[in-house]
Amino acid sequence: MKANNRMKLSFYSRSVNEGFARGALAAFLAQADPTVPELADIKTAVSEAVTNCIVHAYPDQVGLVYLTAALYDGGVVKITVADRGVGIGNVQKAMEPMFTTGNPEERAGLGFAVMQSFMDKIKVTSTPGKGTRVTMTKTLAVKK
Amino acid sequence: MKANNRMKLSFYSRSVNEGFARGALAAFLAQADPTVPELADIKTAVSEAVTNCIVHAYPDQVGLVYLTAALYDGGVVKITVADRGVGIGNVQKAMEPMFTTGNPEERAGLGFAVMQSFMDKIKVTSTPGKGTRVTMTKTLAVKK
Amino acid sequence: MAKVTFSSAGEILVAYLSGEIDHHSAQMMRQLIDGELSARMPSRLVMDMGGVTFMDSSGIGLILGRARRMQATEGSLAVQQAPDQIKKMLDLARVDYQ
Amino acid sequence: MAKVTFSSAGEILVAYLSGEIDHHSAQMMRQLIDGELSARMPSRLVMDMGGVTFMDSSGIGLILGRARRMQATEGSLAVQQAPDQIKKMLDLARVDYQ
Ligand SMILES: Nc1ncnc2c1ncn2[C@@H]1O[C@H](COP(=O)(O)OP(=O)(O)O)[C@@H](O)[C@H]1O
Ligand SMILES: Nc1ncnc2c1ncn2[C@@H]1O[C@H](COP(=O)(O)OP(=O)(O)O)[C@@H](O)[C@H]1O
Repeated sequence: MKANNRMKLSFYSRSVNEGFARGALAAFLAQADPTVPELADIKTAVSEAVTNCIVHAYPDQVGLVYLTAALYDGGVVKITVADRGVGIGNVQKAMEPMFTTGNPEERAGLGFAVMQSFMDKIKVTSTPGKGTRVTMTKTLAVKK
Repeated sequence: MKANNRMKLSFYSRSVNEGFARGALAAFLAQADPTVPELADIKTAVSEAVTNCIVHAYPDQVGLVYLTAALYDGGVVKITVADRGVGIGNVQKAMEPMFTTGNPEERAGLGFAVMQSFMDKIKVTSTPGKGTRVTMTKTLAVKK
Repeated sequence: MAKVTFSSAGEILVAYLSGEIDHHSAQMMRQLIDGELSARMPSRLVMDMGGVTFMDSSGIGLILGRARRMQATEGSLAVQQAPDQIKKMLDLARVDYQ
Repeated sequence: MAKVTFSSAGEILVAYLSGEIDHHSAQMMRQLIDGELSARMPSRLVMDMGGVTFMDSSGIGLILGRARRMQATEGSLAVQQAPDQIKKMLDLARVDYQ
């Protein structure tokens, strides 16, 4: 299916860019006229995925984070967040709620759980040493 | 000189993305804490360059617009807007105020004049049939 | 969201522009204003920029195009209530304002 | 801009969080709150979310970490005034709120 509109963004894995990614995404999604809770859900899920690239994918260096967003007929929003970082050995394990390899004083291990619960669908592919890609979709309610 | 932060964005040459490009840029520049007029100047100049890609570079088709923004020490903001469209035969002529090849009912021929006056420096390189790149810099006032 | 509302008194039509004026929204604004001009045939058009939060040179194209339309019928155009950043753009384009 | 302000009454410290809570801002908020906890040693910490406009799971990490700190000194923690979207996140993480 061909996207009606699409954007591609890349930026450094620096924490100041978490807010930038959400702001850029909100500016792109404005044309789809999401409700306030729909927009908040999507921003939250994307913030989780972007933060994971910054915290986990590039633990000791600055790398690039890749974000794409596309709009399809019927209010379908598709978003990918990808990195070329360390990758995940066991994706299924990583996606379990409360599982974290991060500092437990900071990370709750809920990033993937949030993405799953705030979006309609999420797919994670990862290759250790090569990087990780998270693909998420959500269908916006049709406005009258 | 190495940028302290940098982002790269691409999107379709559709007019709805003019507002998106400005919104994404504003989200990126927030970390540099520009004044309201500084931010307005940069958004205006970038809006001109992006609109030119949409109106002139891809007259009968949808193509890609490439936007980058980078922040350097001393409040220096550097922005490029590029396309792979029709290009400009005579850049010097194109940059003259009031010159336009567009519909004079809509275009004022002031895009380049605005970029020159609202930014500190602008450089335009173009190859007919290959595309155009506009590079603009502005130094933000240092905050106390 | 860009918007235009109108008020009319005698020969004068006032168009209140608000939101962001760029090439995207200027197309819609032009159609709205030209529709109103055709319907009312005012001798003076006032473009009120009080609610405009952003404007690039597409807004100048919008103003100059309407000025030409008004001149064609011996009418006149005025721009009012422009915020500072919009004045900067009007000055660059040598468009007068009140 | 993310911000934390404090008010203190007897044994109770209230931290008023506002703005966007993400991994970037949570680091700063954690330092501010922990600094205040060390200085005042309250027996109850109330985290007031009334001004929070965005929160991802980094905010849960912030809350749970502070809860553990309070428990370590037999103290308690409460979360109050969470806007709806933040409640959704708290529910998912099974964090109680008032
Ligand atoms: N982009 C990534 N690159 C490498 N590892 C990741 C990435 N995203 C997630 N992980 C791994 O999956 C674990 C769980 O992630 P998540 O559910 O988001 O919780 P948290 O970020 O709080 O640890 C992380 O602790 C990390 O080990
Ligand atoms: N990205 C571009 N690709 C092709 N032609 C361009 C591009 N940008 C500008 N031009 C040419 O330069 C002319 C002047 O541009 P500008 O000063 O922005 O005024 P306007 O957009 O109102 O025409 C345009 O009419 C067009 O012929």
